[in-house]
Amino acid sequence: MKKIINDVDAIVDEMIEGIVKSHPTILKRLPNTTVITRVDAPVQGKVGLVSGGGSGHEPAHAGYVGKGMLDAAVIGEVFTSPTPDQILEAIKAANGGAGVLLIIKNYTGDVLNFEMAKELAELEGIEVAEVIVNDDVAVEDSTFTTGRRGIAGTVFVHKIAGALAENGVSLTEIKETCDNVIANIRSMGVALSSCTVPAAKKPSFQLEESEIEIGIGIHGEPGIERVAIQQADDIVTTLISKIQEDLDFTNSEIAVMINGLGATPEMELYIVSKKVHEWAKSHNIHIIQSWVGEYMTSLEMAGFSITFFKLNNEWKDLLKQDVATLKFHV
Amino acid sequence: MKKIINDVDAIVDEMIEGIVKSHPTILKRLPNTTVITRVDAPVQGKVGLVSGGGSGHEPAHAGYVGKGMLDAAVIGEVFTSPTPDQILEAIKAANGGAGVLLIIKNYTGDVLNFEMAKELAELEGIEVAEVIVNDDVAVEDSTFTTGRRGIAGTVFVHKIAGALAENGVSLTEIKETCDNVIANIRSMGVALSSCTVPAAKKPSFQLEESEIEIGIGIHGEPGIERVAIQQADDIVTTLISKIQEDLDFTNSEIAVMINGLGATPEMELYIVSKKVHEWAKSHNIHIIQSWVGEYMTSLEMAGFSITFFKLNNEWKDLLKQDVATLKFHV
Amino acid sequence: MIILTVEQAVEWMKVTQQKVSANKDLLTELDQAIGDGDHGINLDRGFREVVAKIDDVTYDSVADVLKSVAMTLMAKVGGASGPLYGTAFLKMATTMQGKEVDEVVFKEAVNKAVEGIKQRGKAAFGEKTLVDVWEQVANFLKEEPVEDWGALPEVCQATMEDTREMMATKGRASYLKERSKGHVDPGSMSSYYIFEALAEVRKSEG
Amino acid sequence: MIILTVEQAVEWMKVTQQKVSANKDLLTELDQAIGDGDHGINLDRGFREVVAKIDDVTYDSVADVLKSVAMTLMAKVGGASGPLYGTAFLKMATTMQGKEVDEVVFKEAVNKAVEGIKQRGKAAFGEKTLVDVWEQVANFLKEEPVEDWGALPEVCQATMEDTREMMATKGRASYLKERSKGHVDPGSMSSYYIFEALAEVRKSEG
Ligand SMILES: Nc1ncnc2c1ncn2[C@@H]1O[C@H](COP(=O)(O)OP(=O)(O)O)[C@@H](O)[C@H]1O
Ligand SMILES: Nc1ncnc2c1ncn2[C@@H]1O[C@H](COP(=O)(O)OP(=O)(O)O)[C@@H](O)[C@H]1O
Ligand SMILES: [Mg+2]
Ligand SMILES: [Mg+2]
Ligand SMILES: [Mg+2]
Ligand SMILES: [Mg+2]
Repeated sequence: MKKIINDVDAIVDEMIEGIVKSHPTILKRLPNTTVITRVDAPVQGKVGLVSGGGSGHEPAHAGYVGKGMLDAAVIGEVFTSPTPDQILEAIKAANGGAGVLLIIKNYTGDVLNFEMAKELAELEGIEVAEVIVNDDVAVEDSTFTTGRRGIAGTVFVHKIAGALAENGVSLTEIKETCDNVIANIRSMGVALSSCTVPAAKKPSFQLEESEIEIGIGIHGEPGIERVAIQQADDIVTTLISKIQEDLDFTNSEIAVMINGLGATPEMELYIVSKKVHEWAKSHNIHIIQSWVGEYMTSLEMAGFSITFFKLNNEWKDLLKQDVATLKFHV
Repeated sequence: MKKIINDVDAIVDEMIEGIVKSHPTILKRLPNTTVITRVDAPVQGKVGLVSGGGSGHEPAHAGYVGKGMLDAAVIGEVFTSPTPDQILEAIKAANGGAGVLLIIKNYTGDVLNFEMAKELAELEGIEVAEVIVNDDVAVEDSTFTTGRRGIAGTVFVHKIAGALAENGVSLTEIKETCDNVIANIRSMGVALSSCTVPAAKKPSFQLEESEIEIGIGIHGEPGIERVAIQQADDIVTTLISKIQEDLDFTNSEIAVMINGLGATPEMELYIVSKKVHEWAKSHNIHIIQSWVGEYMTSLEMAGFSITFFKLNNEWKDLLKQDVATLKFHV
Repeated sequence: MIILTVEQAVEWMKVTQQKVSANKDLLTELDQAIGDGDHGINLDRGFREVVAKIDDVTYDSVADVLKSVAMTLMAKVGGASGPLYGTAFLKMATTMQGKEVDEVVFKEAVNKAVEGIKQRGKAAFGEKTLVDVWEQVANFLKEEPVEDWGALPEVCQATMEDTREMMATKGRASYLKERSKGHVDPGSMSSYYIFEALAEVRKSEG
Repeated sequence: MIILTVEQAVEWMKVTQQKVSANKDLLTELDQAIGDGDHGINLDRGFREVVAKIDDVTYDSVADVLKSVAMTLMAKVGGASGPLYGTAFLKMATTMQGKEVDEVVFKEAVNKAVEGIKQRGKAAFGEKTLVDVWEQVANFLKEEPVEDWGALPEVCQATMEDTREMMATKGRASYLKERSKGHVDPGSMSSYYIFEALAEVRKSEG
């Protein structure tokens, strides 16, 4: 494991320092926390938006903080949900008097810590709502299980919520729209190689030279099955077919995200994107806008995920609305 | 070698198709070429800007095509300069009657092919000028050698030239400013791992589990020396010291680029950026703006490069001027 | 009869920390097999902070010790296990509040802890989580007189071993479905260390 | 006496293509050692196109064949070697224009090719590039009567071997400085195949 780090225990702290030193006109750090906010947070009268999770998924989530998107990102240890005290600080810093929405990815750890923070914030008189993103169709959605995971589709939820908040929409309405948005987003990923949590010193899992893992989670959680490496077009077809099986996108206008997991060259992401566009066309699915790049990574994992987001006219406009973050652009 | 590809001979073609299918409002492909241009190229009366090189460096160069930056990118085979006929097509497509500037990176192949294309274009009556970027201080600059290579600093040249062209500045003046800009840019990189040219099937070079290559080129050309992996701060100090030795940045205002080579997590790039900012501060170098991310990659190589660009007031404004490309944002 | 003094409670946490730190890599490896490979790292960080904290303070009651433990775990562990262990120790502390810790109080405290974890995690016995060990401990304490509590580690170990062949239905391991079988649950393993530490502390000082 | 017919020129390119394709991986490996690992890939692509092209057309003169070769290499190879080989064949074609290829014409063509390459690449003999082989060939042709040209492959091979211990001062290998020693220059190796193919074609038909 070769990593460009200093002290393994200081990685998150040094990364946060690096981010705010690099972009002081957009972002600031709340002193003595692992929270990054807009420089101008809290924005009075605007609903505050807080997201976050373990680190190792950069540019998520600090890359999505800024006008038109998030007010604060809470950053946990690598692949580990942040703690309620930190999330509470983020909520307080994001609260401009109109309440705060927590955008949570559906992992037990994230849900537990964010919900505890929500309770603490409510005790302090802040109105807090939450939405839980669960776009990963690799995992079965059942009331007997933890349910589908939240992966790259979360970025679209940030964008829609951010645009609504900027437009002065109320907390209740934003939450309602986001729940509806989440119901229209589906994703699935594939890994070609593993990744190494710095403190763990060895790779999270092993893949043979010719194996890939279909349905990987963004922390290297296993997916649906291991198969032999295939042609790009076949891998893409497997992923989208599963997405389409879960939610029918036929005759819809959609936004697409082809998200690199860390080590996959952009060249390959565009080969994927070509097939996605061809497949969509032949299935009468209309791609309105595409994002291709690294949006929600898993350290240095090779692989990618595909996200489909079924749009209505309102959401189409919100997606295109101006935004001033480091890593999401329209 | 696991790659997300279909036919190894069709990689570049499929990538180009993927790019233009994904971003049809910004980019288009010249039919039967490996050239990508702005959708509205040629812009009448504006100096046309053409850059390019081998592929495998994405988002360079198609990611920098758009209003305020390049008019056309010519895309070669992986790590192989494009050919004069393709470059000629790009020149023709970029020419809005005010002449065309070629922004070339200093590699024998790139220089030969672009200069041949320049001659061909001149035969067709198009006024063409060229600038050659040579920011890589890992290579000695000597009249007896090929001279320093062009690496990530090239992106800043695109930006300044793009802003000038958008402002209606003439070809001669843009060339002159760019030559001056190039004289004020220095970069150096380090590799933690190799990369595999898809058609070559095996890695371009080998690094031991604990080795890094200081001064790597963006095609995996060797650098200055192989050393044992060190703390991030020490690697950074090595690179910037060499940069500073080559050109004194003390008391200057500068722009910085921390460029990931492909597989290095953004987390690590920001740990690097933290040190760069601290070092600059302690050396009385004023960082005005920072770019941290993947700008000029080497397929799935792990590592990064640091670029310093010494600014004057004019260039500061040009850097910040609006731009509408996929991957460069201000 | 007091079965846990303030000094013992402090010692309990120190021994737990030693066991967790000594087995950090093992816990992480278990979590790599069926989770995301951070459980040992998380708990090592958490219990080091716990010890650093309680070393600095003088406590009046076991409840105060455990409340401090709960707050520290909650603030320093993160992930799923942070809030769950935080809840467990907080519930114990609340139950012990204003009381000396005798057999009855301790049993009740563990019962409340189990309730708390199950409510937070929405997990039941047999879902291959740390709930399995905690609920088994509660059952054992209910049935056995305090003189026999020395057998606690064996009971925990057996339960932890039982998780190996289970299919996980909660937590990150549940994504693996059938493939989660064949691996011990990391949270059950760390819970075993906690109760093993408790037994050792009570034995050495009792 | 005609020493190269149109048929021989076509055959020359076909044999070259076979040699380059058969040694594609070797050429690429040499380039991985001191360059960027694409030389075999580049030339394999280029000469396949050359053969595809000349197979389709009937040519009136050797000059026309070589001009077509030059244009195809220029348009399909890329990198440093594309323009350099393109230039070499273009210069030969220009020199042969309107002439039959006898000993004098051929010598002059190679001389012009060497001049062209050196001018384009700004390289001289002994800088560990394909110039070394081409210039050595020119010298050899100048000194030896056409009857002895069968020794051409050995001459090229020796020159190519000489590049092994040189330090590169031009092209990508120059970045390696001292470390470029110990590896044969890939461009010299491919040039050797070109002249080996020429010798074979002349022998088999001569
Ligand atoms: N819903 C749940 N209820 C009870 N325990 C759980 C639940 N989810 C996970 N756990 C426990 O937490 C352990 C994992 O902890 P840890 O690795 O620190 O957190 P994370 O899964 O967030 O990375 C599991 O081994 C399991 O024992
Ligand atoms: N300036 C030069 N003059 C002559 N030959 C050169 C020069 N630079 C490179 N070469 C030749 O080109 C070969 C490399 O070709 P190739 O790998 O196809 O191109 P690139 O170096 O652009 O990847 C070298 O082995 C060398 O023989
Ligand atoms: Mg975790
Ligand atoms: Mg090349
Ligand atoms: Mg875990
Ligand atoms: Mg090469």
